[in-house]
Amino acid sequence: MDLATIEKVVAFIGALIVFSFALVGLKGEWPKSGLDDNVTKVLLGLMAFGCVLVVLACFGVLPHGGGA
Amino acid sequence: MAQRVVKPKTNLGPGFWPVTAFIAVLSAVMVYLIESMPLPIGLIQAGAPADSIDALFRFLGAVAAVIFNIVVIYTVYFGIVFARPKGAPANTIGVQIHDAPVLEFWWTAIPTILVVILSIYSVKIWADLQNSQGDVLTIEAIGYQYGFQFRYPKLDKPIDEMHLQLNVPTTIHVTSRDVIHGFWIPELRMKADMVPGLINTIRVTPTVPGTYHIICSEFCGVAHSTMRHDVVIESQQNFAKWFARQGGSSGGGGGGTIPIAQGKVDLGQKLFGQKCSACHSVGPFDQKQVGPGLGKIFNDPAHPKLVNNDPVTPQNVAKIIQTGYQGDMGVMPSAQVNQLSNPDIANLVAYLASLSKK
Amino acid sequence: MATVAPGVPTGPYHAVLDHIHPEPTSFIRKYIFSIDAKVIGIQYMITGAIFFVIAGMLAEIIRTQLLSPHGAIISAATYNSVYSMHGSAMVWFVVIPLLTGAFGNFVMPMQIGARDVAFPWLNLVAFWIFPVAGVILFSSFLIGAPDAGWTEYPPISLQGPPGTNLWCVAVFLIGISSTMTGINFLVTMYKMRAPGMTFTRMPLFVWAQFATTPLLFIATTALGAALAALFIERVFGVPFYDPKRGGSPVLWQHMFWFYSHPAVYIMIIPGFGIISEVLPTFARKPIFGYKMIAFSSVAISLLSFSVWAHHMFTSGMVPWLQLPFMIITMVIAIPTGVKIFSWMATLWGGSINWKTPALYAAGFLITFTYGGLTGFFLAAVPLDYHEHGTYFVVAHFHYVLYGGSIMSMFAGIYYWWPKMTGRMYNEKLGQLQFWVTFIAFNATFTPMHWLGLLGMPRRVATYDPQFQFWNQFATYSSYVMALATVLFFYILFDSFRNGKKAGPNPWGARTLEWMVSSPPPYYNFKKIPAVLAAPYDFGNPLPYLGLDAAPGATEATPTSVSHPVPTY
Amino acid sequence: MAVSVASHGHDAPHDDHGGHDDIIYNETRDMRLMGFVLFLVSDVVLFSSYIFAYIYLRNSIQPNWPPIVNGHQLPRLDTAFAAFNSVVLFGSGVTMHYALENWKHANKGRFNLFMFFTILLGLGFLGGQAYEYAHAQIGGWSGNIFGASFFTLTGMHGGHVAVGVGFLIALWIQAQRGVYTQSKFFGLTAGTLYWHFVDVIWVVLFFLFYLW
Repeated sequence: MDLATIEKVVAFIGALIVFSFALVGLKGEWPKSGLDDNVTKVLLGLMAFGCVLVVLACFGVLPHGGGA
Repeated sequence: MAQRVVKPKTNLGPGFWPVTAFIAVLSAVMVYLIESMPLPIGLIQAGAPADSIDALFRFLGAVAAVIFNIVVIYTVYFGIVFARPKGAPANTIGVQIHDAPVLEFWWTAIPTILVVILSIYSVKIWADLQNSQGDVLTIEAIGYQYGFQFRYPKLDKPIDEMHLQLNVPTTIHVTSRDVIHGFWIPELRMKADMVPGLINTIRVTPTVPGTYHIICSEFCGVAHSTMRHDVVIESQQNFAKWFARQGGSSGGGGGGTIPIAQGKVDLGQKLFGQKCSACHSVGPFDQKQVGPGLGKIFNDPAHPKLVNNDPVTPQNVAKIIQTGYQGDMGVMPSAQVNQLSNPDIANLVAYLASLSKK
Repeated sequence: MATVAPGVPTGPYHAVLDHIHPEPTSFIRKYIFSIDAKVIGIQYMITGAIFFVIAGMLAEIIRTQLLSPHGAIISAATYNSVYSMHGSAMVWFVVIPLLTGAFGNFVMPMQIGARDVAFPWLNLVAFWIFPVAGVILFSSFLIGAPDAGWTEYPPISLQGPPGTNLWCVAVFLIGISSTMTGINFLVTMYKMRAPGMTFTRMPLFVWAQFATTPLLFIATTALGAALAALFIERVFGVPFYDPKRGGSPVLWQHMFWFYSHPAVYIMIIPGFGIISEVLPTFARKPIFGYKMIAFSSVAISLLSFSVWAHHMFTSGMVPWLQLPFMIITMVIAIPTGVKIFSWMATLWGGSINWKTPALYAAGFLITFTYGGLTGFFLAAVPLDYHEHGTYFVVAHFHYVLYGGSIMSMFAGIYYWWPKMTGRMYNEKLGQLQFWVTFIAFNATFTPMHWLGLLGMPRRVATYDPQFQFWNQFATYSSYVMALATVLFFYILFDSFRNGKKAGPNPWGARTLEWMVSSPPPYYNFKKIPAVLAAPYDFGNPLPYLGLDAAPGATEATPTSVSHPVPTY
Repeated sequence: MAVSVASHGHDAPHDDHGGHDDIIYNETRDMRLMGFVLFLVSDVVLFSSYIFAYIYLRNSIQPNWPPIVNGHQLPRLDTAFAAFNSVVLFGSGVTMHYALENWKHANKGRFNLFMFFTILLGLGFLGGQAYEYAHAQIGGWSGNIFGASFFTLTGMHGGHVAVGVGFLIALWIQAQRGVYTQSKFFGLTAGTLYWHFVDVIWVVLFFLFYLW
């Protein structure tokens, strides 16, 4: 089990955790309506999306999707 | 701001309609003059596309003149008749009118219509330029600090003179060897920047014989101001004579022979990375970037011939690298532009051959 | 609490500005490192004036060189540095800081009934960056000033003299300053308007500043990125623009013009605002089509983000891409035309008091229209093939930058001078200065149109002898312009010596800055006034409540047939 | 009447608020918040410009990416490690969010805990990026356009992260020294927004350099 695999496994698990917590945080933010709250909603959402990207990367879906 | 519009009960002002009439007459006269004058005055039309571009120029000029008349004359007129009379108290006020929706609608709508017309006209002329005929004679113009060189088909060396043939649709591919230059022939109203690593194309059809100037229109260094060059537009016969002289002068050497046998694969690979890989992949033919992939060039059953329909031999590959290529595949600068020596070409051929063996 | 007049505003209200801080007493805190927007505005104005003089002298060197087709005075190399610095200084160190920093800081907070900008300290920093950057820019003359024009196209700018690095630094700094100003102003205008000053009650100068701010803090950052890349490529050899190393010269042009076209509107929209203040004041009637003028500023500002590539029609982009850029560029003519017609209609039916600011506003109307129309010629791609990079372009942008921006600045300075100093200027000399400037300006730049059309490229130190006559004509006219500018500074100086006291409102204007004494007190308003209507209804009582004194509140009955319209 | 209006402005809109100081705080907070968000917007433009440059240069030699330099094909970057490192950064973003939430609910202990992890993960990410730089075999910063765009963009982002870490440490110290109360903590809000912003920039960079 080489380094890359370990990294991917850790990244995958971490991504799941972070993703879920991000969603929970997002749910908490949702009712609020201040400028900072709205910005936070967008940013948390994008961060969750980042986690999705990580998962895709872990399964090697993406790097070959586009580019060389 | 719920403002009630107050319609002034005065007329539009003393002499408003005479002034308006004056504007109309003056504009009509100016439009007539502009349309009937060869604008820009003093600069001859040496061929297409100068004629259509000047037509657009006159049209825009006419429209602009009308608008300018309206703005200037009304401004001056209002300024005079509505100037505060001498001795009127300092706090006299004017007509308290805030807007006039109808008026505002029209002076938004009419310019909009004008813009639509003008852009349609411009787009039409633009399209003509794009589809204009070229390619009967195809020339490559290369800018450098501080001058121009030209590459004609069937001349294996770039030359320092530019001649154009009367009534022959000509395509000029311009590029540069060092910094950005401009390629501008005012008499043809045509210009393209000569950008290093980029090939811009203009198409012209000269119709008036004479000697004109190519002017560098992009700042290119200390001697930019002096970077100009003659271009001769001449008849079929004279062009043929001149062309023959050029061929003769550059015939003997012919750019020298290419030592294909001594080609080194590794050097070729290095060169390919520097000079070719920006446009050519090392994949199969269909892996196009700018040009086709060259990985299988020497044994590609799908493409038994080179893009210039020569048979695939090292010599022909070397030739196409040296002379460059212009045709339906696009444009490849010559070895001269790419600054490839004959040994370089040999190395590249060797490298391509090695690729095809894999 | 107590009974309140009908229509009494509810609106942004700011307790924090309601208790007055004591005015600083030390000279340093009062005049050097002041956080008072008015002082900072005047500091901007003085610094900008100094750079204006320097850059103007560079301009005269350029013109003098062109007296002879072979170059009259200096070598081509020096000449290239001179015009490059002239352009850079005029754009980044004169027009932009003066129109935003100077007029914005001095006028805008007062016009919205605020006591200062939102972030006074940020304002202080933003200003002090400006002279420092200016010194850096001009010190590049010591080590070889940049010579590739104010656009500094690579690859030539990569080979440029070492001063080009200083140029990058200086322009980068001034960009940071603009960004700070933009953010500061937007927050100020959005959050600190006096109670009752709804958006449709803002003076049009405020609207203009409002439309300018996004350009300041969005577009300018793109310029910063481009400059930083140029700098690291020059210094550390990091390939971005050098085609020999895989970079792209056209990339610079995209990044540069993505800023520099919006910058063109940074340099004119506040000018629109000044004109929209001056015309109603001197015509003694409401600005015509308030909403159209206000919204057209915003429309121009937004459109200006999507037209940058019209500077690159000959640079080699995908041909079809030229069309959208051409058409959007032409579309910008519509809101601009609406403004011009509205200003003309503002003159109509007025009781026009032809003081110097009004003259400059009218002059602006004419020269700017001319410049706008020639802009149309450049927008049309086929014509641009001929005109790009020629003196036609030079003529065009001097018509919009001098005939537009600088003329509006002259108007603004004459207009607000009494407010800044408390003294009047010499009206006769002022009008003389206008006429000389106006005529000499047109004489200088009109010939350049046909010089360009006939084949004279820009940025040349020597030229074809056939063009000598008109070049000399332009040069001599430019000398007259220079004299007019000298006269201008004499007028200001003279008004200090023996200008008579102006009083709070010499023009009988109605925006809030004229409701306080001249020069204004440290905190502008003892009480934050309440605003009941847009400011342009001459002949009505002033639409402000809570002002201790309201000078010029009463006006004679109108001589025109119309009668005052009550606005509340 | 004028007086009545001015004083009307004084208190009427604020009956529901606390004292004068609270009004002052809330209004300045709104201004500072708006200013800070606008600053972030212009920072987004800064990154976008370089991202545009990257895409532009990359498209100029498609599909040969990473480019061929001196005849040999540059390797792709280490996606596995980047994924790992990204999770570290995103994780710090989430912990920061919860730190702020706990502050709002006056849960000082949890706040400290989450702040600690946020800063730790932030530093971890920086370490990871250092490792990445040491191992990226793409010819260095000034070698070719790939190295140029990669090191410029990620370096700029790394700089933002470093600044952010310093920012957070400062905030933490301030919080310990009792500068912020449960109702007045704009500094923490700003820090959180900045930190989220840095994370989100990384989402884009991660995709552009490793997954595209």
